[in-house]
Amino acid sequence: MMENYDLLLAILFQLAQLLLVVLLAPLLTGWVNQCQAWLQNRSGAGVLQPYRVLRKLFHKDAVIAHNASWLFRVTPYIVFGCMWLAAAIIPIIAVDLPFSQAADVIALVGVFALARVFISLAAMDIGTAFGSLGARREMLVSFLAEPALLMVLFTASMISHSTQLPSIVDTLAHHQFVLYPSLAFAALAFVIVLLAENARIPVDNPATHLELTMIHEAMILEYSARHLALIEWASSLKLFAYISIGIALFVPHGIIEVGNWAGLPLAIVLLLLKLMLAGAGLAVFEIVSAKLRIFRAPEFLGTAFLLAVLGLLIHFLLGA
Amino acid sequence: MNAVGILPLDVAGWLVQFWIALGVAGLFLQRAPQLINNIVFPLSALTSLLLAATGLWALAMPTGVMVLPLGLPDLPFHLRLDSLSGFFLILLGAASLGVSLFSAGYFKTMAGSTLGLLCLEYHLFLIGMTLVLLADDAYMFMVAWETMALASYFLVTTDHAIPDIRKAGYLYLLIAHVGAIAILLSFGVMQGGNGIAAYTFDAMRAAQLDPFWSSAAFLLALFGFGAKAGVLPMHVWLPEAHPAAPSPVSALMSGVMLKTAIYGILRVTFDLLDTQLWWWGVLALGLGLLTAVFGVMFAAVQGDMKRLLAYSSIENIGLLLVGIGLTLIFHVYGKDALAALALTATLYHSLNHAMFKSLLFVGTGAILHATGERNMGRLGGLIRRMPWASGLMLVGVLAISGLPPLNGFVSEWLLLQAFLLSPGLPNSYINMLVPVAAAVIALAAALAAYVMVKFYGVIFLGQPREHALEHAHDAGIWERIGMGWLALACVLLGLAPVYVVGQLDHVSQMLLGAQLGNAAGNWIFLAPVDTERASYSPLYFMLAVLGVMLLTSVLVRRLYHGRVRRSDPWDCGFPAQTARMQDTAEGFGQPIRRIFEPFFKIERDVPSPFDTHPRYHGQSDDRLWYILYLPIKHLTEKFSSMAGLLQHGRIHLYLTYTFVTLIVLLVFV
Amino acid sequence: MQIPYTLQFINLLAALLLLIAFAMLAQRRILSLINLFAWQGALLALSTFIVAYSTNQHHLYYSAGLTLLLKVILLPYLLHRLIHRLNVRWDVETLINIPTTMLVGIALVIFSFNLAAPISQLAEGITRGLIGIALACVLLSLLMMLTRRKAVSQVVAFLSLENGLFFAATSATQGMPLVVELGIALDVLVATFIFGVFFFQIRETFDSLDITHMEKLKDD
Amino acid sequence: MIDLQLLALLLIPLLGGGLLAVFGSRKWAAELNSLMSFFTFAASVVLTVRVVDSGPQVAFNEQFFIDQFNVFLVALTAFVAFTTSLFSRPYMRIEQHHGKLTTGMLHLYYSMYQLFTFAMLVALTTNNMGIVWVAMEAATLTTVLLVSLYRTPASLEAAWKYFILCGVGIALALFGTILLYFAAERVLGQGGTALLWTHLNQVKGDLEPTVLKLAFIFLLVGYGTKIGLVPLHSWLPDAHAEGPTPVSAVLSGLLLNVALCAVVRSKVLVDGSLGTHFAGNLMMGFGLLSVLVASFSLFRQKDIKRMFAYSSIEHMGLITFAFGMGGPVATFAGMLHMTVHSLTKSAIFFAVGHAVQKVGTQQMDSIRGLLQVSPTVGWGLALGTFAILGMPPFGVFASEFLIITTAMHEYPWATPILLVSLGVAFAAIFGKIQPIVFGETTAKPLPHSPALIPVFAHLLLVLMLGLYMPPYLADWYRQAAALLG
Repeated sequence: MMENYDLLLAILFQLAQLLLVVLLAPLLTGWVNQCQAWLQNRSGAGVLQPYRVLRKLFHKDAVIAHNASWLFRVTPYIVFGCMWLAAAIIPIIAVDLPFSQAADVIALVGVFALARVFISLAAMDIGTAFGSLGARREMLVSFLAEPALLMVLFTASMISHSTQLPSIVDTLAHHQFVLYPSLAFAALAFVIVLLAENARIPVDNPATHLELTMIHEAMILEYSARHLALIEWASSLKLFAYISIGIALFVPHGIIEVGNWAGLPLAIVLLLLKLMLAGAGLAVFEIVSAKLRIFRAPEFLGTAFLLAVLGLLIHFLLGA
Repeated sequence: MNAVGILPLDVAGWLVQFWIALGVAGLFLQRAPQLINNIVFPLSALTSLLLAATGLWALAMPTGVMVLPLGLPDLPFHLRLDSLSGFFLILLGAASLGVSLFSAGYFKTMAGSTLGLLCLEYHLFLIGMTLVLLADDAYMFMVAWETMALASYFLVTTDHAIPDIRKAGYLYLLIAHVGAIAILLSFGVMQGGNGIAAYTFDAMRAAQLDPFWSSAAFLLALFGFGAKAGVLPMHVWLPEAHPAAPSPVSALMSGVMLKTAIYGILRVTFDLLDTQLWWWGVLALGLGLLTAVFGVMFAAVQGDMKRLLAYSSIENIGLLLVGIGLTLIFHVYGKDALAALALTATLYHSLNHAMFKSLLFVGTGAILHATGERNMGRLGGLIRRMPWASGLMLVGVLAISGLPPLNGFVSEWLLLQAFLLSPGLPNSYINMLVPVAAAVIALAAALAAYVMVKFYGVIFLGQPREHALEHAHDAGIWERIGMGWLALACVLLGLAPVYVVGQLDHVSQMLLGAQLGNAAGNWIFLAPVDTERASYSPLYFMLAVLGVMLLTSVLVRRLYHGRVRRSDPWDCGFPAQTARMQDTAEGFGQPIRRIFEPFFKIERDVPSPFDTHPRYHGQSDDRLWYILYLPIKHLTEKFSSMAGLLQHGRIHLYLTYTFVTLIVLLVFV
Repeated sequence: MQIPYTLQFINLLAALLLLIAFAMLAQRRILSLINLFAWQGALLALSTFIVAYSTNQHHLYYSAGLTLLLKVILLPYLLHRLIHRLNVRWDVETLINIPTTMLVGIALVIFSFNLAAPISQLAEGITRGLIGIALACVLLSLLMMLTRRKAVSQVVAFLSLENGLFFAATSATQGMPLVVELGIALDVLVATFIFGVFFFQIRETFDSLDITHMEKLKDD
Repeated sequence: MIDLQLLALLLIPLLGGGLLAVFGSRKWAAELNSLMSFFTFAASVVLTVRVVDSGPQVAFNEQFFIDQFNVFLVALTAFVAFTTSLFSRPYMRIEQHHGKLTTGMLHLYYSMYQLFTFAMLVALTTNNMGIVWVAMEAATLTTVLLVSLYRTPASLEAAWKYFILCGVGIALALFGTILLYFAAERVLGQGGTALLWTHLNQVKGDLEPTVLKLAFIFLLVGYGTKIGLVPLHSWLPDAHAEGPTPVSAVLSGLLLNVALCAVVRSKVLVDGSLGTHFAGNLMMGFGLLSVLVASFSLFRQKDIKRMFAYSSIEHMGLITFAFGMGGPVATFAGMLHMTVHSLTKSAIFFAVGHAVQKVGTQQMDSIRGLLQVSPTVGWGLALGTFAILGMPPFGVFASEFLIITTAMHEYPWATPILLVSLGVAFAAIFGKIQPIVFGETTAKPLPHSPALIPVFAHLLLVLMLGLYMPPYLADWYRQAAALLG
């Protein structure tokens, strides 16, 4: 009876988080853009702008190239589904979510990879010069970013002797406070990976459609209306997911167990605070740094990879 | 022993005999090729199925042994079917089932005489591989091993009219033979006692070798089997032979034959040798990492789809070798639970690779039939002409890219888990090595995804690069069935890891005396060590993804009218775009070539800006060929020219030889 | 004790045999080469006869007669006719010049004596030390074979080699069993005939008997 | 009884030689040739059964001696001689058709063929070391005529070299025999018995070691020339390349074995007398050298028959090495290898013969695409090549496996040399044969249908020996091996 109640509660929490992330994600994107606008002292379109964009896109008629195949059409749903799921299994408010049993950090990376492969394939489907160019660049960036991310996660899971995000967070947040030098390296690497994977400056620029530089935008050139909407939504979900991974790994404090009603409000407030800070930080970083040439990007990500491995090695060296 | 008194080994024997019958039948049915296609190959596929079942049955059964009245007078053929052989029998049967079904349709167009021979060689190849798995003494092993090599050689050189194919066949059989010599030597080192009877595997198991000699045996075996598996630096034959062979044959070679080499390494290292040393593991690990990265790197820059797959096979062999190395390290340091984990990952991955690599190779066969083109630079847009093939290939591509919830991901997951659990080894250097190795594995996996996106995207997506592709036809019914089975196997292996791991426990029990087990205790969650550490449930995972997708699409359909308008793609203001302006295979590989420049021997001729008919040509060669193989060739030629000086044509000289020989002997004796 | 005359005589013959071998080694004219060969045969027959007499073994008489017939009369006659028909008189320049050949020859003699020394210790009766001489003759003829250019002189050398063997067979070891001797004789005869056939064939194909023409077959 | 059987064995070929000397130029000479060879084979089978069942035998007041060892060679010789005669029938017809041979030459060929068989059988069965010599010389003389059959400059040169070198070699062997006799007569006394192997074998302990050492050196150098041991091998490639193909087949298939048999006989005596492994070591040394040099020489060959001649040198070296090692397993392996090598090599020469007739040249660069023009010959050559290269499941691999594994156990230092040589030989021969078998060609079919029964009969036997050895055969070989020790 009791554990059934717990399970029910857990599932409730899981569903709550599903809903929360999918609704909150565009807001985060909006917030980042708004911060940038402020920093460039423009007035900005307001934090709700992404919602408006999505609404507009959903109401339009879809235009699809003549030779688009089924792959092209299902991709947005797959990508959206994957990102939603990824964002949903990262403990941001409460730890033991039932679904994170089914997919640990490696699976998480797998989810991202799945979405990436599909969107790259879809980009190549039409056969325009841009699509395949974007796909190639995307895969190029990712084949360096993905292992780096994996290494970052490994550092954490080495510390907590687990690849389950909940247990990682549990170890880092709820046991006695320890300073992990290895995590410092990991954090640095993670930031770079985050920038690269979410098509932010200096690797890519979400705001440009300049052929020579764009990566992510080049892939989705052929999408319109609801498909585009889903993809945009998915990318803001992705940003949300990455930031919450960062939170879970590096500042997990304040995340509660399921059923701890007393801590819940505080946890939510803390989460929002963290998100706002992270978004602002991202905005600042993007403002102050310049876009890299595309062939500098591998070196940039290479450093991330090396940093992550270094972190892991340091963990072995110092045992922390 | 079961009630009927029939053992798996007997059944395997019958199936082999049936295969022989089928092969000979093929030889005699040359007049009626359609019979070969529609009866012999399907029957052979059925046999494969039964063989796989037998292997599954044998996993749980006690080891069966048999001595045939064949072979050498004092060394008759010994057969043995234990869990290890059983597992690889499953692999062989499951893969060849799909390939044989595919072949039933694939060879339709082939001339009767050629087809008859090919049928015979094909079955001899299967038999050879089966007997390699069943052999229990050195002589039979060598006979089966070389029969396998010889049969596959003749299969590779089916289109021997083409000089390149002859060259490939030569290289292949030569390296295979050198490897076989090394294997023979390693058996010789392991022989128990003297006399020819010392060459049964049992005698070798009983033999007590000191570390030096057992290391010698291990190194020789690693070299010999590595030559067959395509481990660096003996890999050069692989990218030549695989494209040369007919696609079903490439599928068998890459999917199954390479695994027999893995089987050999496991058999020698864990079964025949009684002691292992820690540095063997480190060696295997390092070699495996090199091979993996090398393979995937070269796969990324290939323009020929079968060469690309061949290099990706090299990569996967590298991963398997890494797994073996890890197993060795754990086993030597007495962490047998972890060793079991690594071994399970290795076996699992070899099974997966057998499935998806066979699928992809037969897929290339279907493409070859539809278009007659192997060069990816002339393909494209086939997804619209060949819905079946492209759909089934997509499964293979996702699987080999290691994406959840398919099978490739499971074995990678297990392997990475093994790495994550490795700390706490007494040797700090190895402890340092482990994270680096894990990083390299992750890198290779990510690159593999890159390669596969290139593979699938360039071949199936985009616009057709040639007009001929406009009327490419889809795979026939037999081909579809064959590919369908392989794809299904990829999905099932991905969704039911718990069951598979449970079966693999028999093998690790036999080799290491330890099992992996499943901490989660239920069939949904795969949790190697304990649920707190790590758990994975592909079933839930897939349900969740599908659920979310359905939910989304339903919502979208509900809330918004979903009209779709077709129109031209956006040409960014340049209306004269043609299909040739798409990204080519070379173009897709270019960043990789740029990043790993030092590893390639690149020849490029770039047209001058004023060239009216500009043609770009770029080729990335294997440096090892120039560093390693050519010198050996030159050395041999040098020696042979020295030997040639003896035969001078002058009879006086010859008489002088006699004279001098006589005098020398008289003086010195 | 005082050595029996027969033995002294045989030793003398042996010495002469060796001498003739040297002479053949030095000889340039083919005709006189053949004559020397005939002389060698004669000495051989004589020594065989003496051995037969001293050890009175009858089959040795036969072999003595055979030798006389074959090596003194038949073969020289055949060879004479051959070179008359083929008119090859001279074997002018040898491959190695004569003095060097002689030096090498002497070295060979010393060598073979030393080699045979332990054996001759064993030999009792009349055969002491003859093995060494026989071996020397064999090696000298071998040396001669590999210094001559013309086919004919090579064949003569070959035949004198067989003489050396015969000497060893009869004098050193009191004669081989008759059947063997007969067989050997037959072979030698046939061989000579075949040689003869060859000479003609060789000459008509290469229009010369100079075997340095026959160096086409080689690994290149 | 045994006398009769032996008499039959020896007289049939002699008679055949006589008959063919008379009727050699008739139309049915070829058939007669095959017939006589068949009778010889039948007689050898009878003799074999007799000997294998009731042990070693002596005949004609001990002048002849047959034990399991030489009766095995007798059977092998008779069989291969028979199949070769079958092969030579169409082959020679085609040669005649191509105008390479006149009827007179064929006349000579057939009669010499029988006499050659006779000489070999005598050399094998005789008990008298002197007669062995005589028979070897006779075999040489007959084959010299056979090698020079075409009367082309090349064939003359080859025959001349063969004649001179083997003549000298044989002469040296005679000196060795004399020394043997010299040592023996001091134990066995004057007269006939002192050269009889059986007697020598009984008293080998008392024979004078120093003399026997010398004797063996001469015998080895002498008969070794005929075996084709490096560096005495120089005549062999020429003779094989320039003679008619059936002759090449019997030369490398049989004559080399016979010479080796003589060496092995004397080895038994010498090592028995010395009590050391002196002779064995010498044989092993020569064997290894031959294997090594021959396998490297293979690379440079352009003439196909020449190449396979070198491969014969290589295998003879291997066999010599095996007999040199001694011991039951190695000797067994040596005999097995003799068998499979004779069968395979002659089969290869048959196939090569027809291939060469198709294109009219022995230059490998100009022979292409056999599978296309005549699949049977092509497959014969391909399978034969793989067999001779020691590819399982053919019998050559079985014997090589036994030899190498024994060497690993007894003389580990020798194995690398052997294996390197085998690898090199594989690379060389395989690399040259592959384009010959595969690819396209413009060659025309032959006037007479090629004789392929011999080829595939041999290959089938070799295959069987690789997979399954009849117990009868195995026991027989074991007994023989036991005899040689």
